[in-house]
Amino acid sequence: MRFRPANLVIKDVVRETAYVSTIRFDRSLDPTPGQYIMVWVRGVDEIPMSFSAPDSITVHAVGDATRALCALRPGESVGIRGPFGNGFRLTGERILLIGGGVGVAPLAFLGEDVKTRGIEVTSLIGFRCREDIIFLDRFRRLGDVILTTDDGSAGIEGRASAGLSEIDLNDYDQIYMCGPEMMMIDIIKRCREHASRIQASINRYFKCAVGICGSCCLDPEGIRVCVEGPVITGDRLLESEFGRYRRGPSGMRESCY
Amino acid sequence: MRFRPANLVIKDVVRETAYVSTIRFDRSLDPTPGQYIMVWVRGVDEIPMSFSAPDSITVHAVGDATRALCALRPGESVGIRGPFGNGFRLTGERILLIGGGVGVAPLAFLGEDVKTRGIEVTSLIGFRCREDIIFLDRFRRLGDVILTTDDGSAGIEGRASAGLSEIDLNDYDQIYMCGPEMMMIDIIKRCREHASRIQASINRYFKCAVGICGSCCLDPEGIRVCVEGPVITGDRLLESEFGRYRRGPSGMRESCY
Amino acid sequence: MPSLSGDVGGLRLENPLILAAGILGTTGASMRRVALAGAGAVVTKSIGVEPRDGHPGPTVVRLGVGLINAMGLPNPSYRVFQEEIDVAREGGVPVVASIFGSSPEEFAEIASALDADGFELNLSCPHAEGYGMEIGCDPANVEEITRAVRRAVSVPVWVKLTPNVTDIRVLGIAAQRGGADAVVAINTLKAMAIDVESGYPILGNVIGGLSGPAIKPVALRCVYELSGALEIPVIGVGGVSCWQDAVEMIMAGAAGVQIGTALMGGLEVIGEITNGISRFLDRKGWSLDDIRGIARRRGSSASSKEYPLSASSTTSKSFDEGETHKEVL
Amino acid sequence: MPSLSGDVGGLRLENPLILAAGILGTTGASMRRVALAGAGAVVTKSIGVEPRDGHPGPTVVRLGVGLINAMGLPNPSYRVFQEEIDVAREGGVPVVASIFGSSPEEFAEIASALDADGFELNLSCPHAEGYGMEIGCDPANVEEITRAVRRAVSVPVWVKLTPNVTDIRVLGIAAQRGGADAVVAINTLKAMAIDVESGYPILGNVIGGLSGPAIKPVALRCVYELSGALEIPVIGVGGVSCWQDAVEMIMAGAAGVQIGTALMGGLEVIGEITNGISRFLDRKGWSLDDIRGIARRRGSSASSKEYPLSASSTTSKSFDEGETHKEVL
Ligand SMILES: Cc1cc2nc3c(=O)[nH]c(=O)nc-3n(C[C@H](O)[C@H](O)[C@H](O)COP(=O)(O)OP(=O)(O)OC[C@H]3O[C@@H](n4cnc5c(N)ncnc54)[C@H](O)[C@@H]3O)c2cc1C
Ligand SMILES: Cc1cc2nc3c(=O)[nH]c(=O)nc-3n(C[C@H](O)[C@H](O)[C@H](O)COP(=O)(O)OP(=O)(O)OC[C@H]3O[C@@H](n4cnc5c(N)ncnc54)[C@H](O)[C@@H]3O)c2cc1C
Ligand SMILES: Cc1cc2nc3c(=O)[nH]c(=O)nc-3n(C[C@H](O)[C@H](O)[C@H](O)COP(=O)(O)O)c2cc1C
Ligand SMILES: Cc1cc2nc3c(=O)[nH]c(=O)nc-3n(C[C@H](O)[C@H](O)[C@H](O)COP(=O)(O)O)c2cc1C
Ligand code: FES
Ligand code: FES
Repeated sequence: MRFRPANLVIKDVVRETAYVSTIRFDRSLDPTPGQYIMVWVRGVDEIPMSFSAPDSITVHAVGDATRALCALRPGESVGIRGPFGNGFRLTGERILLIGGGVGVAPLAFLGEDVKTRGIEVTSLIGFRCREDIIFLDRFRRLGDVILTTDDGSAGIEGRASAGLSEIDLNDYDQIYMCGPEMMMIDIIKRCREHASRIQASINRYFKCAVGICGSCCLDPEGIRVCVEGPVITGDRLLESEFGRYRRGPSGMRESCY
Repeated sequence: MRFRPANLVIKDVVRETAYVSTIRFDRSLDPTPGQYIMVWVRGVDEIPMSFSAPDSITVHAVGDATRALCALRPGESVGIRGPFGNGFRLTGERILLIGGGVGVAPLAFLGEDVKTRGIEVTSLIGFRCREDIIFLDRFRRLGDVILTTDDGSAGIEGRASAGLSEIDLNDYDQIYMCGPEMMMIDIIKRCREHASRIQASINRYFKCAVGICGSCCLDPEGIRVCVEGPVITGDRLLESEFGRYRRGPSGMRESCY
Repeated sequence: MPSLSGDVGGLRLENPLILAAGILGTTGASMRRVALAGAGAVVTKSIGVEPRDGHPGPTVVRLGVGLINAMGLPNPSYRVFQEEIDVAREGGVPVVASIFGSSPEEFAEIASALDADGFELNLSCPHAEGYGMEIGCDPANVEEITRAVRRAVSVPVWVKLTPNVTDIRVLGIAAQRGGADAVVAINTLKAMAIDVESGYPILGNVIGGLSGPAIKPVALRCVYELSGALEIPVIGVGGVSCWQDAVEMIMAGAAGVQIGTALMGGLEVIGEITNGISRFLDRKGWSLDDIRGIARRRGSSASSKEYPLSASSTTSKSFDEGETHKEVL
Repeated sequence: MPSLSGDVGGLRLENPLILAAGILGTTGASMRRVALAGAGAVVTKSIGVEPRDGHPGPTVVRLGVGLINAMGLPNPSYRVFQEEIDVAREGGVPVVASIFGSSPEEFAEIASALDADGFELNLSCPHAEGYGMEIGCDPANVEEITRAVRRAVSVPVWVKLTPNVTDIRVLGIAAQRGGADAVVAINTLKAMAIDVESGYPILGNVIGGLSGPAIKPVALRCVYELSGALEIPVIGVGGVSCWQDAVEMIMAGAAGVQIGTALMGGLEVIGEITNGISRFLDRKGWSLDDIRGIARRRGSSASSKEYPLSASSTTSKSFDEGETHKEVL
């Protein structure tokens, strides 16, 4: 078993939007969709990133590490630990993907992965505006797509939840979700009766990523999201802190966004 | 792999002579004949001992540790590391065993082991006197036995080498030997032409038994007897310190006996 | 099954296995979960005066022989931590608050403000400037800080010592003089790892603390030395990952045993260890008191070259070979 | 293939990999064999004034993470050891005599009497009363002993330091002040193991020294600290078992790398490591000088949060996954 950070060379960096880039490595890490890696941007920090494909991550530049990551060029390298986490559990014949913002990345990977097994995929994806849209082609290739933008500059106007009216959730064996916490909890609450069929990839503050430091634990069960997640079912999320608060790097409670 | 001393419970202790006892453990360690274990007599010392059977050692009480070992009773236990070492390499259809004193112990085990494979075994075993004889029955069950005693109180009078005249070494594919160093070197020198067909189990001062401390190294090649031995071929011994000197616990050269 | 309950450093525990500081100890819920998984007590993450985010990542390096961490004492400060302790207490076992500060006053301030079943003074973290071992290497500091907390609270006070010194007994004696109810040994060993592909030290903080199987032989030696030198109990910690490790610690003289890095393998290890200890005592017909410190009694006969005591009158068959010491993570 | 030759602590070596003291160093023949297997230099078993048989057995405990030994400095005394050095020299590489004593006079007596290519002063063995770390923990002793030997001989003098102290740099500075040509770090960590079946400490001497993979993270930290504090070279030792370990040591600042416990796996490891270093340098287009101490240069950028330097412009395909760090014995 490999323990230390592996050196991964960047093959190409595709600018998806002004703030989002896809970084493709020169080899696949053979992840399950929904799994993540800890990406060490040397000299800066180490941060969790979901796979957007077996050999890529899609990064929203929001701070030091993500900015440094997006600034790397082909031929440069990062250290990675992982793949870690449970990933999405595949079940059923017809599935729905609900994503928001850069959260659509692991869903695109999931959709492409299950498509090869003949599963029927519908996607509901939301962005802030037309300029923020990523991976629309990837989702279209998978099946029906419902697109929303907060400002109505493309697709249905409103949050992703605005697209829910276009579909009947009973049609889907399983619902996979990734996006901003408030978006996800909002949808889970709206369709409580389907909560046990929802698998959501969530964010918490990860430090060790090996289930030992306690940084990522979810109240009130103390779920270690870094190893028992990041994919958690909707019913467990409903009974948790999710959507109410989260913890920052110090362990201090913060509001979620 | 097991690293620490294993706890071995003593099943019975058979007094073979006034100074020699066979200690049988309650389970076999699955050794190859010629291999040895480090026997930790707790509170005293840890010493190397060849197997006299898959589940036993035969101990000549010569000092603190061997005396303490012989004084243990059934139900008591020792710590053991091993089996270690190369053991005898089986080759040929007809073999000769040449043993002296407690050195006959690993040969009895070897003989019984090869006998099950239909190999023809002849034994030449020497003791100081009738009272010191051990395992005569075990060797008789294997095939022809030539017995010598230094004082002539049983068998041929003289050292084991005195029995050599009774046999033609050319009859044997391989010659296995264990006993006092001077006896062994004497025989190897007498039959130089057979030296490459001789496998002798030799003693050196073992401390670590894992090939690292350097205590057991044989000049001039620096053979680590604890891991590359204790069985060494006659031709290599002829070119070595064997029979000329050995080293004590400090590494100081001593005469051999 | 023999009882594993008893007094450990002034606390009555159902079993001697205790969650180590800084392991799954950030939230009350996660400590409660560890308690429900079978720990005899839990120790919180080390809590200080002000909130700290900790060092930049990577904060851990996993090795085959253990883990190096440089978390950097992240904590939300004692001002918001009482609620976590209260939730942790729902686990039904004593909750010991690990605390750190840069002076006796800071330590006393935190201890006075928190309601916990005991306090563990972190005088041993090897990677936080101005805290932990930086002050805990000096016996005068250890004594003074212990005394300050001892005066401030009425619950048991444990002092966690660093092994990164020439003679850990000197620190133990200082803690005892300051009025500690127990010492806890050991915190991590100062260590580092380098990424050969890039030449970068892996940890964001460059230097961190080594834990896990690698340090158990050192921890055991410290527990043995301390328990021979002190009158107060010693709580052993460092690399315990199977019941044999815990038994070794107790045989070296430990009153209790903490577990940290091994929880990386899941919380089940807690039950495995406590069950393992029970089965071992059962097989041997021994009690915890029989084996506590036995190594010193045996060890002294080694040098006097007496005849060995019989190790056991049971057959080795009952010793399942599958139960050999698990030496590696 | 890039050259691995260079000056290490005052000796010109064909490669920086050196046999550690006390490993296969009792007889000249065995050291010659190690030299012929590819070591750049060999260090002898530590030699004293009088013959010593060493401690009763067991003298080693093998663990999954390393080895604990308490040999007890067995040696035949310097009076009979010259012949071994002479035989060892037939291996064609420098032979460094490791020596120990209880006073500057004893050290100087032994060094003056032996003809070797260098001397390594054992001020660090953790399990011999009156010798090794018992005197080597005190910087005043280290300086005085180093000076005494420095005056007595004209060949390079290396001082081997113990990690069982609060700050190893203090000892390094003392050695440097005493006139050492290099320091060697580290000797083993004080440790023990207990047999749970019987309660006996396993080692005949109860306490011994931990070596092997378990201590490499600590050794690396010591080398890093020393090379940042000293002007004289640092020779790294402790747990090196694969080429990556050796490269890590050099990146931490080591001028040379010693190898001990890993030889338990056979002498072939010497060639594997030197070849591995060569292939690595080749792939990266780097020299030994390029990578020596690189971790400090990289590490300082970490705290200043600068943008990262590119780690490498080669593809990771050339990094054979089979060549991952071997963390365990
Ligand atoms: C399982 C998981 C998968 C993720 N996948 C993606 C992805 O595919 N694409 C993407 O762009 N982002 C992803 N993120 C979020 C990403 O990790 C953060 O945006 C990143 O860590 C920010 O770091 P920074 O230094 O750029 O910003 P900072 O300025 O340091 O932080 C910005 C915010 O990011 C969050 N954050 C920072 N560090 C961490 C951390 N170590 N763990 C969790 N959150 C952190 C905090 O909430 C912080 O407020 C994922 C997070 C998790 C937990
Ligand atoms: C591979 C090997 C297999 C052996 N097999 C047997 C056997 O089957 N039966 C048997 O009776 N003896 C055997 N011996 C010899 C046995 O190990 C010694 O007799 C024993 O170690 C003596 O220990 P003591 O404490 O009783 O005596 P001591 O008084 O300590 O020593 C007596 C003599 O035994 C030798 N000796 C002591 N310790 C060691 C040691 N650690 N390694 C090697 N030699 C040592 C020394 O030459 C010493 O002079 C074997 C030795 C070796 C190396
Ligand atoms: C990730 C991590 C965080 C730690 N945090 C703390 C801490 O906050 N306070 C403390 O006293 N010790 C802390 N420690 C040290 C442990 O409590 C323990 O002393 C050490 O890890 C050795 O035990 P182990 O080998 O069982 O992990 C931490 C250890 C690790 C691995
Ligand atoms: C069996 C053994 C014997 C040793 N003897 C000595 C010695 O005589 N003098 C010395 O300075 N160091 C001695 N050491 C320490 C080693 O030289 C080295 O510093 C230590 O083992 C760490 O390196 P390693 O992990 O590569 O073994 C010995 C180590 C072992 C394992
Ligand atoms: S990030 Fe450390 S436990 Fe999850
Ligand atoms: S006994 Fe140590 S090398 Fe053979």
